[in-house]
Amino acid sequence: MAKKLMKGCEAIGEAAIQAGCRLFFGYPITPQNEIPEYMAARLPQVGGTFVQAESELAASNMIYGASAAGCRCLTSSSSPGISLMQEAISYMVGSELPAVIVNIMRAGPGLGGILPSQADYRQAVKGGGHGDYRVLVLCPSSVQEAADLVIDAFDLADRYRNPVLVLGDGLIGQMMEPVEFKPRPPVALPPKDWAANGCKGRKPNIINSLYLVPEVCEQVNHRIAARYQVWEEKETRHSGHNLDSKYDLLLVANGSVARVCQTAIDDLKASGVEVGLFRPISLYPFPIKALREAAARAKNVLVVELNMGQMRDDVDSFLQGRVPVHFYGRQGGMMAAPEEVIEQARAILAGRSN
Amino acid sequence: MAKKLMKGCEAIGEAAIQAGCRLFFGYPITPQNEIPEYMAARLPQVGGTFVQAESELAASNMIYGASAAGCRCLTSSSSPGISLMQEAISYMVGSELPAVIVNIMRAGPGLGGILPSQADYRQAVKGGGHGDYRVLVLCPSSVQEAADLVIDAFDLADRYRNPVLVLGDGLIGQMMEPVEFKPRPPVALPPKDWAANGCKGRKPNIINSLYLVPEVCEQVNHRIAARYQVWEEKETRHSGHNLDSKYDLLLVANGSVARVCQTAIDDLKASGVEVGLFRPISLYPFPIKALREAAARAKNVLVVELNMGQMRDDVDSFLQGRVPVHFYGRQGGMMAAPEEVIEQARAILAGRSN
Amino acid sequence: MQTVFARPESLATVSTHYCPGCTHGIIHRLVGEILDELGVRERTVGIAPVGCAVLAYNYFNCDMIESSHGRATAVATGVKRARPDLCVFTYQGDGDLASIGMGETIHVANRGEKITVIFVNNAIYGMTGGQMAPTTLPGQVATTCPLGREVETAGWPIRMAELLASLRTPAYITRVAVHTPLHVAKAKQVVRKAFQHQLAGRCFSLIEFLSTCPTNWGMTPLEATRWLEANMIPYYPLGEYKTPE
Amino acid sequence: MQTVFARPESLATVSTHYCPGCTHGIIHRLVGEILDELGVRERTVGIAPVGCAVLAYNYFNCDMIESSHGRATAVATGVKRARPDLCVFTYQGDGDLASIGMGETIHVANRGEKITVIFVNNAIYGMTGGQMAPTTLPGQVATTCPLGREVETAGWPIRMAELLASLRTPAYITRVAVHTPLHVAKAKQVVRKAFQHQLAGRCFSLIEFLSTCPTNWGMTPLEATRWLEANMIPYYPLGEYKTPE
Amino acid sequence: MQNDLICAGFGGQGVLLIGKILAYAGMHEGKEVVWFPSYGPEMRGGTANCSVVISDRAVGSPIIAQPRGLIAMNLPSLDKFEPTVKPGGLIIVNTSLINRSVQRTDVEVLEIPCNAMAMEAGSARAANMVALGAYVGMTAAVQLKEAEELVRETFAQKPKLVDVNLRALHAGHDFAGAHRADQAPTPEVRS
Amino acid sequence: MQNDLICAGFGGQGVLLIGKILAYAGMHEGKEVVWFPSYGPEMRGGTANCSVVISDRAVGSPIIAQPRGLIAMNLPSLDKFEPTVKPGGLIIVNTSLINRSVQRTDVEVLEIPCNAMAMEAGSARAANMVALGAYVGMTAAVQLKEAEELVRETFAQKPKLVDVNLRALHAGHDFAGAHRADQAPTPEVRS
Amino acid sequence: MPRIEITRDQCKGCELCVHACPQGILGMSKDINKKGYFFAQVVDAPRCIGCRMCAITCPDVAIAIGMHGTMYHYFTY
Amino acid sequence: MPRIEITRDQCKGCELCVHACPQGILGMSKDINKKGYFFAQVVDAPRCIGCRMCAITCPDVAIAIGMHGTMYHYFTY
Ligand SMILES: Cc1ncc(C[n+]2csc(CCOP(=O)(O)OP(=O)(O)O)c2C)c(N)n1
Ligand SMILES: Cc1ncc(C[n+]2csc(CCOP(=O)(O)OP(=O)(O)O)c2C)c(N)n1
Ligand code: SF4
Ligand code: SF4
Ligand code: SF4
Ligand code: SF4
Ligand code: SF4
Ligand code: SF4
Ligand SMILES: [Mg+2]
Ligand SMILES: [Mg+2]
Repeated sequence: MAKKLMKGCEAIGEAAIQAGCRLFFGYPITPQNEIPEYMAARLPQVGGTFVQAESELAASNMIYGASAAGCRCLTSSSSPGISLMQEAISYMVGSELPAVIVNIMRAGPGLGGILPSQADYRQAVKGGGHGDYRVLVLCPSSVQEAADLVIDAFDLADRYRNPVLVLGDGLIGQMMEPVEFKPRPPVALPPKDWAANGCKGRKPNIINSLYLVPEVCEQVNHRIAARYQVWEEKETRHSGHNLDSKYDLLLVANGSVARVCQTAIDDLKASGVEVGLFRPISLYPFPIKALREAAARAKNVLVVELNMGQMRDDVDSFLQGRVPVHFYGRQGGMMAAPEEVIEQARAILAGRSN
Repeated sequence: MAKKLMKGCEAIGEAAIQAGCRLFFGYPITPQNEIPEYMAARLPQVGGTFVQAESELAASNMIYGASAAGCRCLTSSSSPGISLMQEAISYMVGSELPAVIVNIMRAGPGLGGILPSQADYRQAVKGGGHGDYRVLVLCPSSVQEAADLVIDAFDLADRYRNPVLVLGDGLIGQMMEPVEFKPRPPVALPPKDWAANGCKGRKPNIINSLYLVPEVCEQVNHRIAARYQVWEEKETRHSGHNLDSKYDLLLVANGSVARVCQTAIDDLKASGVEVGLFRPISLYPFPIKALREAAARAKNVLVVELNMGQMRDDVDSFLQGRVPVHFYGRQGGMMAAPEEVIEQARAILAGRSN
Repeated sequence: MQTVFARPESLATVSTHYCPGCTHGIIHRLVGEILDELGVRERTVGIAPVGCAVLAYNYFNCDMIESSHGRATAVATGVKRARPDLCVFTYQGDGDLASIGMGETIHVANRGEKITVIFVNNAIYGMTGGQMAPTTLPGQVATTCPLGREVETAGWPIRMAELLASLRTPAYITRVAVHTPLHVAKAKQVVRKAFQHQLAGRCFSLIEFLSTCPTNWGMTPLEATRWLEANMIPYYPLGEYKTPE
Repeated sequence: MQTVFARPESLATVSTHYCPGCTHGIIHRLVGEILDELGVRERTVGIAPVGCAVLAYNYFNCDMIESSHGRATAVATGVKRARPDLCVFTYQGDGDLASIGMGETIHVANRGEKITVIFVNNAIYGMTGGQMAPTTLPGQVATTCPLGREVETAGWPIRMAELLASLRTPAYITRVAVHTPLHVAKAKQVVRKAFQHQLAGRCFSLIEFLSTCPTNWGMTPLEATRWLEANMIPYYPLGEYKTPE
Repeated sequence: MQNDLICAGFGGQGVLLIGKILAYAGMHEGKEVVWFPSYGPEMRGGTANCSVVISDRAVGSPIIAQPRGLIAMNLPSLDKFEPTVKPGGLIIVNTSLINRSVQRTDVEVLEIPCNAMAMEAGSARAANMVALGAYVGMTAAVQLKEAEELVRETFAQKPKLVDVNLRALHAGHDFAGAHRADQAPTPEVRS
Repeated sequence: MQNDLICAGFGGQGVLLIGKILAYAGMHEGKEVVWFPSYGPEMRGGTANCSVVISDRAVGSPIIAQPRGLIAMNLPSLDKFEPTVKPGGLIIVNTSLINRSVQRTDVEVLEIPCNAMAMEAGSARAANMVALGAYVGMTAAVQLKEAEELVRETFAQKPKLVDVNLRALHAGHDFAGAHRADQAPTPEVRS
Repeated sequence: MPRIEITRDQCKGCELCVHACPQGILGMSKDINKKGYFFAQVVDAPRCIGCRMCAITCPDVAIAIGMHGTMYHYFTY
Repeated sequence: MPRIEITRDQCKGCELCVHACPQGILGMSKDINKKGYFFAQVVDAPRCIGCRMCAITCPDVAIAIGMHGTMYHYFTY
């Protein structure tokens, strides 16, 4: 397939289809309406099914059902709608069901605003529902990467039988960039012999998260936690910019705002100042080891986010005080401009800063 | 009022009434059914109103409404039900509405089990809904303390115009202990001149969390964040046990399991081993300073929880590697026994441990 | 010379963000006029939805609460139970009230909360740009049913007035339209009745307004009124569906 | 000698946790018998609710999915849309289906999902210990209405069959009881019909079962059947409310 | 000093009430008390149990892994909890419904036909009071007169039942007294 | 080298399409491109705008605080964005709907009656193509023939419109050419 | 004569079958079963007419019936 | 003669009033108002009968009417 100019939302929809997803259940919400709209038009062309759910609550339980039946399926929403999915997400983890969920974040809390924001970082990486669980969180910073990560998300979800969240914001969802869907080698995945799809020739399968005997419930908790251990070892992803320079300052940023940081770094470089960018792509599991390595070479770290410093808290705790961690953030739908980042960077380099 | 033997749930209900709360909206769920049941019987006696909501989603929006009208009100639920309230909680923060929410936790994720658990720690202290927000989290470890904290919760909610979460588990909710409601001096609180309750003699009031102009939305985010800064300085609470001894090991535990630790410490003391207990009562804002002081005097810290180590992660990050942090947890509705804690403590003291 | 038609006091003197010809504006005005006529503005609390009417809190000149999508009636329940002396209304679109808020809608009606619901059925999701609503007509094109609503997969459009009227509890359920002056005038009587029921302590009342969305229907305002007349009214017959027992 | 009555293959050979005399057990058996008779056990997926029937996944001898409280029909939608070749049913209580799950219930019926819903109306929340249900009768005592349900504040009990039958889409809506052998026999015909509709590709079917809860009604099983006859049937008339067009 | 016990039986046998009366009595005597019911996944209409702790010091966990006392009102309860009782502890067995004897040899056992004795006292439903009386008689965990007072309060609405239940309480207490007199020296069941 | 612009007007004026054509053309020429629409709280049926970046290097933020170019199709758009344009940048003003002139003196201005010229070309709705042609003529951000190709593709379903829109595109391009010829030397609008 | 088999430990003693039997030939035991219930039993087997009322009523599928041919079936089931 | 006041900048040019006026005396301006709309205006004021159709129809409360006494009111409003 040749390069095509696509909105992030459309690329996400197409990526799901490329990944073999034939079912979409979702409810409209800005700024991700183009995902259901794309799917409504596109799925019937490939023999798939689009269902406009009556709510996000229903949508999240529909994917619970479709996944329980052994099929790849997608839902997407934006911040308030994702809050409404927290119970179902907890259930999917408890029932060990794969699922891919896309959150195209907007400003909060409450109704907030519809402009880009990264204020759902904590909800995404800490698990906003009840119980001990996590979802794997992938965070693209371009339309192409959004498409690639969505395809990976389906594989990861199936491999680990756990929901995977693709976390973008209004900027990633709304902007158009060139995208290419290259053929991918097929990935070997465990068979879905646990699915509830008719017990012909075998004992009935049960999809369930209720364990009335606490000893059993405890074991299940351990089994689930073990999965996250594996993730922390094997499934971290990150990227960087100008990391092979001799930088004194390391920026840490993800998603949309990492692009802004990249521009800032290029501009600084043009004026002879070297600054590195560490960009986590998997927000959970966080690439802690790689962050520490990148930070070890810096005198200061500056975390840039579109929130009040949610990832900063994590970076702070991962670096355990080894390097001073500074923060620059915009909130409520405001996007940081490269000039603002440059100013912050210069201030830190000059030794005057927060 | 004389001492009365009450279930934790009943004491919570009565405390709300003592705090002047005359409205309860909620939906049944084990192990907190006694809260709505108590309120259904008790509220009419004091001219109050009990409404069995059709769901937790509805209940949380009903308290949004009652609070917006300027009235004290309560809702309660247990883990899955609290997940369903995350959107409304985010809205209440966004609209700067006071509210008291009780979560009597049970095992998760998913349907999990109905036995005591502390697995919603992260959801509670990190904010399970969307956007940059926090709720103040109070965590009792006895029935009397549950009652006292509920009364405080109403004052705190009104003072800061932010929801306050009282976090107990099935043990706190279901056990009976003696409780006493002592008369309290009235607390001076700001007038609710913002409430939407008829605009006679003034301009209309608007309760809202939508800010379409991102600059304004950003300001609101800052105003809300400033509140949390104040909490971190002024509203932390903690308690301890055997902290004036010369301990080498400090236990950190909250809520129900802190009681178990207390027994373990007493038993250890009886055999000549001194161990301290640091018990955060406010889980957010976490009493970081006090924790650091208590931990500074220890060679090791052991966090004991009824989950996979959610508070441990926080303690770890607060202590920034100054003291080794160990963990012992039970999950899925299992309660740690004093003997288990003693064994862990002895192992650490003897230098063999996780 | 006396003024025989002017902006009611209960409508704030601001311009709305509604598209040209959108009948949301007429419905706002009717509510404002009745609040004026009944003299209850100062003890009224309105609940705004999420939908095109999200900014209704800026348009009504009384205390207003913005609710989350679909939950206006739950919020109204909280307000009315807390302060039974207040006059409480919600203003909700069809996505809000009949899709995501269906559970709350049925239950608020069935509990018989003493509130008045202004329900704006424009057969589409206006605010989010024209997706299918539970009220979108068979064959009607929307962005999430680009080939027109298929009854086979999406079901028949929901008639909320009829559905609610099949419950025993609610007091007053009526469907009106506002696409011609005569309909507007009739609708006004209905709005008055609904609020009067509330003020008289009778329980739940709901008015379903058939409303236009020229923008997302892809029509001029005038075409939209004609489309409403030709397509919506046959499927959504006007009239009183339930009156107090 | 031939066996004329025995446990159907579609019921697992386990003892249920239901209280003595609870008619949940009869309803389970009827479903099991029909799955056997129609020969569809091996292509059936059942959805268990949260309620006393939460462990239904252990009782039916076919693939089963446990859903969250109230969302069984959304889960069923996911299953059926993913695999239209499967026979899909949900089994839900009145709290589950008519309170927290009301939105999902109306919408699944109105979308016309090709599933069969087994709805157990016992006028109470059994599992959580006897709280008021949307179906609790006027004056009936429950732990959250200790003086009996007051219609003034809690509204009239919801008649789900009638409510759903007022929608245009659903194919088959019927109310039955199982408190006498004759009623059980009649109910069985209805269960058969409902599944046959699904297998014939017709859309949504729902059977409302009037069921007893001796434990939370505070009666012996026999008293419970009599109370059901005397109190529930008059308010919840038995019969077919909607049949395929 | 701490007394703790698990009191278990069928749902309708009033085992939770025994526990509450003990807790209340302890409270009235100025002790620290906690009562905790099983609210777990027991079969509906099936078994119920509660733990009670009566102590001189603040009570830690109210969930007692190794209770010092067990009142087993029916067979499933004995089956379930017999192995958990602390060595040296006490098991009270309702022989009216339990047709096997205790296997443990490291505990004290009181076999008492609660239902039969309650019937004699005037109502089969007062079997729980027989057991309560027996427990008080065996352990002196609380004073008998506190228990009496609480029985009076509990049935204040139904005065007819007060006497029946008091009779049952005393019958149990006396039975225990006789048993203790028989067995000397008794193992120390309190600590 | 980077070209970026904001293209703004009423909802129905096709400003988003101008942006998309520029982005596509840039992509076809092997450049890095990003297109980003305003999806903010504009009044329904009110103004719309998008930003486009066409660059030789990977594009950072697609939200352009200080655009190098502005196409203002109506008055509110000029009011809103005139102050943001980078000094030395370019403002294209649709004089058919804008009855004031640009206040800034540090930018290049092209005043062009898009609607009137579109009408001449055959359809008032092609005003956006006049503006597009003018922008390409002024900046050479992309090649005219790429833009032509895309116009053909865009209206492939309605062949009648292809010619009209191509005429409008050329009219705009020619107008810009004439303007540039008039003004020498021009300020550097690219960087 | 039909054969009524009541699985003793499957029975929960609800007595519904006892009331359903038109012949009045079922009764409750004096013993308790493993679950602790007084279980149902056939008291007067020869008078059984094989009508299946008991089995149709039993919520716990504790009753199985075998017989030769059709006997008194009040309705199809 | 009734006085029809159309607040120019409140009008969104929807033309509904133009179609509602039974006298056909409203029309759209050739100018645009501050919001960018061609606004409604009274073209033939003397023929106005004060029926209020235009105002009742206007979704933007852009029309106010003043008059002496009651004129042609087709229905109460
Ligand atoms: C939880 C949640 N889901 C979805 C949305 C997005 N959303 C906003 S308005 C709306 C629908 C509006 O349609 P309707 O209620 O019919 O009102 P209209 O705009 O047509 O007047 C939706 C889906 C949201 N804000 N919150
Ligand atoms: C989200 C959520 N809310 C509440 C509960 C608690 N809960 C479990 S079952 C139930 C109601 C059961 O009543 P019903 O559906 O009528 O079934 P029954 O037990 O009567 O058969 C409730 C409220 C829950 N598990 N999850
Ligand atoms: S989008 Fe539709 S409903 Fe919304 S304001 Fe415009 S015309 Fe009215
Ligand atoms: S509680 Fe009621 S519904 Fe539940 S099993 Fe017992 S009798 Fe049946
Ligand atoms: S088959 Fe009929 S007659 Fe025989 S025992 Fe059963 S109910 Fe009685
Ligand atoms: S109906 Fe079944 S469970 Fe009830 S007593 Fe008879 S055999 Fe036993
Ligand atoms: S009042 Fe009547 S006649 Fe006069 S302008 Fe308005 S609609 Fe026309
Ligand atoms: S109806 Fe109102 S908004 Fe529409 S054109 Fe007339 S005056 Fe203007
Ligand atoms: Mg709508
Ligand atoms: Mg029920």
